[in-house]
Amino acid sequence: MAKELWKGNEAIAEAAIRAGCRCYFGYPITPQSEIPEYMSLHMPKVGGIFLQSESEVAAINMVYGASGAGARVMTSSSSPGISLKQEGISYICSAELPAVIVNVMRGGPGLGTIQPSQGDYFQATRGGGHGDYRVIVFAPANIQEVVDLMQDSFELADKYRMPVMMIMDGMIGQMMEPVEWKKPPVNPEDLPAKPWATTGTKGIHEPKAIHSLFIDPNESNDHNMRLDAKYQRIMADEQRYETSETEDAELIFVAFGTPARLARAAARLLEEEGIKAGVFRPITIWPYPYDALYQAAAQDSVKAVVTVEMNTGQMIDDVRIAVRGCKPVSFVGQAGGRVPTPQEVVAAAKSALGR
Amino acid sequence: MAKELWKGNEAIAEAAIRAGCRCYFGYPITPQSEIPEYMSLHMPKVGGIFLQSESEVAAINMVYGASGAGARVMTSSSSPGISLKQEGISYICSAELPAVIVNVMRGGPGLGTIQPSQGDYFQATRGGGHGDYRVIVFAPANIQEVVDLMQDSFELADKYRMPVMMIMDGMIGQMMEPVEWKKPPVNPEDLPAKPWATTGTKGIHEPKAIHSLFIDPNESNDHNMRLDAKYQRIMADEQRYETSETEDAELIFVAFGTPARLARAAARLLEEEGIKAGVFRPITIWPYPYDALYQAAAQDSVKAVVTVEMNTGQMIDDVRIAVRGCKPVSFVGQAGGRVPTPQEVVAAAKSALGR
Amino acid sequence: MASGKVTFRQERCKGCSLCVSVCPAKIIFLDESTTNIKGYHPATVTEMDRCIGCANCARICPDSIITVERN
Amino acid sequence: MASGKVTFRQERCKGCSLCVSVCPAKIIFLDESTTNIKGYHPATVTEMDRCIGCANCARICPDSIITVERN
Amino acid sequence: MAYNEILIAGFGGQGVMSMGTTMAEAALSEGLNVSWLPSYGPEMRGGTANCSVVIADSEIISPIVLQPSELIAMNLPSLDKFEPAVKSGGYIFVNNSIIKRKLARTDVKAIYVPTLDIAAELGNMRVANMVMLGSYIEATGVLKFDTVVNMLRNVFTGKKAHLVEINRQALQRGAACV
Amino acid sequence: MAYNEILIAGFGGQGVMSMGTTMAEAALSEGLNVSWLPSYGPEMRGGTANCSVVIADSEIISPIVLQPSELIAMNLPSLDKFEPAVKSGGYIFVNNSIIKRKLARTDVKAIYVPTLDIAAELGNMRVANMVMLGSYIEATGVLKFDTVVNMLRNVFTGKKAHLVEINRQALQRGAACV
Amino acid sequence: MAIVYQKSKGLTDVELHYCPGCTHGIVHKLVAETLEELDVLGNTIGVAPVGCSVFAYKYFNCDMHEAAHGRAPAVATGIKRVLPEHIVFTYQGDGDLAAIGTAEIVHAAMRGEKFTTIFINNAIYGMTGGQMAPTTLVGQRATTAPLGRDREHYGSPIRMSEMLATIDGAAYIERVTVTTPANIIKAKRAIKKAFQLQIAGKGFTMIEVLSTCPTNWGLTPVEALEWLNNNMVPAFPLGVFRDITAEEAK
Amino acid sequence: MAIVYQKSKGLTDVELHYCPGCTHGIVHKLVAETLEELDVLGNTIGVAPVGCSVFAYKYFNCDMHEAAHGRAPAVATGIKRVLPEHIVFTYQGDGDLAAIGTAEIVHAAMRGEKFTTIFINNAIYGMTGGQMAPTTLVGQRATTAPLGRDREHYGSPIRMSEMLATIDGAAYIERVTVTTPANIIKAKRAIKKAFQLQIAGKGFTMIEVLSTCPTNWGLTPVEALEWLNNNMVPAFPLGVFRDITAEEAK
Ligand SMILES: Cc1ncc(C[n+]2csc(CCOP(=O)(O)OP(=O)(O)O)c2C)c(N)n1
Ligand SMILES: Cc1ncc(C[n+]2csc(CCOP(=O)(O)OP(=O)(O)O)c2C)c(N)n1
Ligand code: SF4
Ligand code: SF4
Ligand code: SF4
Ligand code: SF4
Ligand code: SF4
Ligand code: SF4
Ligand SMILES: [Mg+2]
Ligand SMILES: [Mg+2]
Repeated sequence: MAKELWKGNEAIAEAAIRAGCRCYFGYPITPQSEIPEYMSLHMPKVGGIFLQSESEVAAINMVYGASGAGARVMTSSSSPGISLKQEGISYICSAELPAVIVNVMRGGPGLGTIQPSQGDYFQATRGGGHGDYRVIVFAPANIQEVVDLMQDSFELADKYRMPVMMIMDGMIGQMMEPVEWKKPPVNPEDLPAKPWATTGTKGIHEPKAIHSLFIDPNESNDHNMRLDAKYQRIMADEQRYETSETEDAELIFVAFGTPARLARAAARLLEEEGIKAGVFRPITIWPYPYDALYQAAAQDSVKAVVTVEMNTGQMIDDVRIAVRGCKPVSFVGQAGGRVPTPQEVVAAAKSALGR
Repeated sequence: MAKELWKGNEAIAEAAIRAGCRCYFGYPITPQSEIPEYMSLHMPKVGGIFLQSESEVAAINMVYGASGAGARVMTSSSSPGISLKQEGISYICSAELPAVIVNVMRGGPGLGTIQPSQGDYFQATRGGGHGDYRVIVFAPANIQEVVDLMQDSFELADKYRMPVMMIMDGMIGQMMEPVEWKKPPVNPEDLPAKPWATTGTKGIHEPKAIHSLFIDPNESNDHNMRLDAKYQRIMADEQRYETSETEDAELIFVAFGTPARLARAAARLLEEEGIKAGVFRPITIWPYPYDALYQAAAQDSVKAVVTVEMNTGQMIDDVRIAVRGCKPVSFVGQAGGRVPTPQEVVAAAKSALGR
Repeated sequence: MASGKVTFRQERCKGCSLCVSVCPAKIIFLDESTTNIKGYHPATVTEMDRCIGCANCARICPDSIITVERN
Repeated sequence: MASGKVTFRQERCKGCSLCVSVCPAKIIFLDESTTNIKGYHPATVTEMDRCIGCANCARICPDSIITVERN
Repeated sequence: MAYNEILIAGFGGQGVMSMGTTMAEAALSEGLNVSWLPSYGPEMRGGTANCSVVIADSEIISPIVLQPSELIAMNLPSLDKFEPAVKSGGYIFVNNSIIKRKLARTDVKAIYVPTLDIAAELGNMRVANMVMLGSYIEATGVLKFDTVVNMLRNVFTGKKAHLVEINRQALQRGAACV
Repeated sequence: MAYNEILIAGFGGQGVMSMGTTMAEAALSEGLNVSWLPSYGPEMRGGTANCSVVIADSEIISPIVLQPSELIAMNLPSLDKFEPAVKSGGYIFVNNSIIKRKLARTDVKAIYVPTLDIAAELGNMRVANMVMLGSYIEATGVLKFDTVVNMLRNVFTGKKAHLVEINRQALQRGAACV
Repeated sequence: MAIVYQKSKGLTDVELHYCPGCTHGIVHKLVAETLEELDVLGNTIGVAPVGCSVFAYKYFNCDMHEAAHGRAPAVATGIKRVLPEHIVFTYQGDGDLAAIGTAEIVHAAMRGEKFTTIFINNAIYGMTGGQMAPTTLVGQRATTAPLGRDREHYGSPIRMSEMLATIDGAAYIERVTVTTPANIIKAKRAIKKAFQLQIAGKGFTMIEVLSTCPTNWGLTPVEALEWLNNNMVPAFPLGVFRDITAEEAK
Repeated sequence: MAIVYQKSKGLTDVELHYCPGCTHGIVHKLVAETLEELDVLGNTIGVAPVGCSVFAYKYFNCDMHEAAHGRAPAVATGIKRVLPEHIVFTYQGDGDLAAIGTAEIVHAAMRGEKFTTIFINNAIYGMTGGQMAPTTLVGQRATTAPLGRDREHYGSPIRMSEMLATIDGAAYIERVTVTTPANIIKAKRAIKKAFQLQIAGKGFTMIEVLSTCPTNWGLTPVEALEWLNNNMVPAFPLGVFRDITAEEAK
């Protein structure tokens, strides 16, 4: 198929519709408002539901209701709005319902800036809400990858009955890039039935209840252990990452999303100076590809690991966990809307190598 | 001073008043409702402000306003309510205002259970809200320690102009234990002035603005870097922890809050079997005492590190980061209201030692 | 006057007395001679012949434990 | 009729024409011969003697850039 | 090393909670370590109430009592629910004014206390819980009789001072049941 | 290896954004890698607009252009703001219909294009941005003239088809300014 | 003899956990009977709140979805938009609906969401132990208002029915109570009308039921009914506050 | 010659970032003039919202506190409770006040919080680029309602002044506009009265100002004023909706 030029946010919305999403609830916030805007125009055309809610809190709870009723449903927001959704996300995880949540990140904390950032890594990977839960988190690095991952997001959400989050810095939402629509669109009618959905007993089945209350400590513990077992399964089966030139590298950059591009540019600059640097890019940041990163870092050739982020250093915790002290780990980044330059990344790499 | 029997939640409230807190906003939620209840009766007696808000979202924003106006202010809630406060906490951090936030944790995720839990470790230490920010987090292990740490909490909040969070499992809020009031009460009038507070220009000073908006990426980056420098300072200066019998131990338990008691009981049981086990208890879980834990774990005598938590394994990430792969790290815990027994902890310890 | 009959699912009675308070015949009382599994003295009627089957008691019983029949 | 005088802080004018629309004397216009630093044709008055000093223009100017004086 | 884990359970209104706090206060004044933990939550709507008390001369490990060394069962559902959990060799105190069955277990010590009957004899149904407490003290020796009475003097002051005596009698009558 | 980082800046309404998307579409149809990124936010309320376009035959590193290889300045504030950032040896295209000053820098190539004057001559003020684009293409050789014209054919169809010609003329007149 | 009253098939056989004499149980029956009579149990999805009625999902004999505190109207919106032919209702307390969930109920009404809300106003936070609600009466004691609600500090109780009746999207709003068998019959009629208007697609419908909380009011169940009549009814007048069918008829 | 009109000292010299002809600037002036005239600038704390007026904290010549989106009434409550002798106001848009911040404004009114709210109703989300607001008119286009607001889907616009006027704690509520010099004078009078009642400790006061958003309405500033007059005023009638001083006088 030919490539088309798409604005990131519109591509996200279109990709969701092509993935069979027929239900969207959201509240405007820069830099992702084009998602609800696109949905408002295009959802009705495919017989889907678009509703602008009174707030992000309401939106996530509408998602909760719609998902319980069996819909393939999505919401999107940007950082402060995602913070407001945390209670609702925790409920959806506990009630084990599928949903896709997009966070087009802006700089924080507080009102911050509407410029791009990756400041919500912790929130996404550690659950900003209360209790023991996880969401699968994809961190695409360009618009094409957003589009490619959207269908997977809905499928994993259904498969594991849990939210899948897609996080990207605001730049990806605002920019235009060429996109190729590789997968055929999903017809929601072809999707497998959801026997757990509350769609009325029809007088046939026993009443169903979607809930997250387990008042008895033993029941609650069992529920948590069951969820944990599911999360362990996902950790085993769903890690994704990409490496470039990591074999026999002297230095490994670790970066997710946009900074991975910068890291590759920096690696090329380093190559010119005779330093072999590779880039390890997690695509799922939860489950985090710990073992793969360890393998890469543990190679004899590797002298240092440098994480590159558009924040003050968040993924570096996971990198440290992965690397298990086998190599020194350091950080280079910019927060709150600034993007590190390849030159800054090169400088950080050299200093990590002691040159 | 003589010991008195206090219910945890009431001791928290009384300790706050004795620490000079004269302003409280909150919303009821089990198992912490006795905090607002106590405040409603006792705040007016000291000329303080108690206001029950319409929601947790409103409460944290009232805290934001009151702190900006110069008050020594506190709010409290339990897990789902703390999730709702995340946006507000992110704002307060960015605007650099002091506040004390108490989370008497219950089992999650979702509505979960009202029974005690430690499921909000990630949320507290990694910032459940958006953007790069941290809060100082105390994790007391009994009511006496809650009381002892309260004054420090307000002082650190003022010193660093940021929220200090105190998290404890619901048991600590609900139980009664003997308490000794060691420190003299603070008279709020004696506290240092807050020149940054918005209390009117009086026609004398330039208008002040409390805000968290840094729209320009460079300004935003600078703001984040300044915050980060503050956090680095706190990491260097404010770590607190307690060790018991860790020297030359064969096994180190790591636990915060109530499970540290269980770990000590387990250590005594192990001793009877000839296994020397020590307990490392972080008192600040952010800043986390990484180096001290590393020192303890790196001793030649140590064969294994076992973390004990009332969740499905959250602090274990920090333990892994601290231990840097120098010793195997494993986990034992119960989630959602159940507390692991000393016997379960002993069994986990033995299996970690391969016995 | 119509004649009625009421039956109580006594093991579920919480002894709240709401039925007692609305019976026009004033024939319902809490049976203090017994305690059900929940620890309450359950509601009962002995002079059933005075029951008019008005269903006031059943209508107000929050626990839906009263069935009323009528001729 | 009172006579007035208006002054515009032209470099801040956004050329919105609100003042133009409310001047009873119809003497305000946007000066198309010039562009200020912000890229707008700023409001101006040439026939100042027809100004009655009613302050309509100043009252409606969202950017508070008009000062009105009157005899 | 004394380490008593006590579970007190019954209907709401039977004075279960205050029996626990009275024990805790007394233990504190004897210089022991102590914790008191109520059960809480919507199950309370159903009308049941229970609390855990731990009294020890060493550090208290957990205020939650899962396997009580002593169970005080004020009603049948509580006995049914918790009898199996009691530690072998422990005590079960049975409020046999309303619990009509005997214990199923034989590896624990049973103390039957007709709390309501005695309270009725004393002319105040509200002291039934103190009758039970008297039995507990006598049987276990965990707390001193005088400490508890002194404690009551602190609780009932002013207009309520006259209540000390009837509570003391209740304790004594309970002790006599052992 | 071609790697062009273009910054286009001016007032809102000068066609800055569409100049950028036109370049991006054309680049795509030439099989090049391309990205387009608008500035956004409340500063837009002030009436300024700018966008970054990157056109390259290799992977695009970042769509943000901090040090443009080519700056297209449609008004004076934009020139003032971005002139210092342009890479040495790069280009600055100056809309000298409204920018009355010359460049301060000497290490960059200056192209002065009287976009409004030419657009006025062509009888449609809205093609001023295409005049500028014509100059850009001609000076840099980054895109082929024909590609851009073909692209315009895709954009202006049906009732608007007649606009292709005037836009083509605008491009040509712009090219002639170089 | 014929059965003239028995437990509704709209309720499951699970025992209610409510305190003795709590009117939550009465209202449950009325909703259940309505669903049974309208023969829509198989086609209904109820939304339970967080509050004493948190376990409502075990009691109603239809599919149920439990919402977060205050968010039942948002959850119901999600459900009803996906299943427009189904019957959807929320069952919410005054803390849930009139405090934390204020925005959600107002906007469900504004959008004219086609579900029915049963609003249990007992002037207190029952579940959490008797804290002040936005509907607590001036002077009424609560665990967070130990000296009684002070008008100067907290204002007067909010009247949600009156407030929501200003909103166009609300089709039917009535305030009832369940203090006597006669009032119970009236309440039932109101609830039924609300569901009927929902089925007719008229818009948002809400029935506010003045209810008791004997436990937290510190009264016996029978005293509580009296207290409600004497104190709550004057502060929260019974009646119909909005009825678009009446307006349409004009 | 004497100066009859000049920029208020209640405004700083910072240039406003608003679009040309946006009435936000007019309302800023009225508030500033009021504070100047009441001589309370040194004693006032304003609360800025998230919306186009997010930078209001740079413009008012008094201490300012910027709130999160919708939460200005909660922030103002915190401030006013700590500093009861100070003057506190919030300045909020319709997305801020009537959507995400619904609960906060309702409960500030209920409690009778003694601050003044300036509510800028421009029937649109200005800052984020013209999305639908709860006050968007039926049929009015918005970027999230590309075919115009559909009553069946979204209900009719919410009238916040009417709704809040049902609340006892509200002392004064009036809706004004700024489309003409005469209306501007009336609006100023309303704003001044609100602040005066705040100073007198009467309770919550709010002035709703029907405003324009020429940019997102796609109209020139002058056309926007006309559109407001022709379309918004009929949907949102001007007038006083609550005035306890009038009630007290009775
Ligand atoms: C986010 C959140 N905040 C607070 C609570 C605690 N909580 C549970 S129910 C409730 C209020 C109950 O009162 P109401 O809604 O009036 O219902 P009632 O129990 O009186 O029927 C509260 C505050 C919670 N579960 N979640
Ligand atoms: C939690 C959160 N949600 C959404 C936003 C994005 N946002 C900023 S302003 C705004 C609405 C602005 O509209 P309004 O309040 O009507 O003010 P106006 O710009 O029209 O004056 C929105 C949705 C945000 N900053 N924070
Ligand atoms: S049916 Fe009527 S008369 Fe019979 S017991 Fe019930 S209330 Fe009394
Ligand atoms: S109303 Fe029902 S629960 Fe109450 S006493 Fe009568 S039968 Fe028992
Ligand atoms: S003061 Fe009146 S007459 Fe003079 S310019 Fe202004 S509007 Fe016109
Ligand atoms: S109203 Fe003010 S900004 Fe608008 S044109 Fe007139 S002077 Fe300029
Ligand atoms: S606490 Fe109150 S509302 Fe809740 S069940 Fe008991 S009586 Fe009913
Ligand atoms: S977008 Fe609208 S409301 Fe915002 S400044 Fe521009 S005209 Fe005013
Ligand atoms: Mg209630
Ligand atoms: Mg608006």
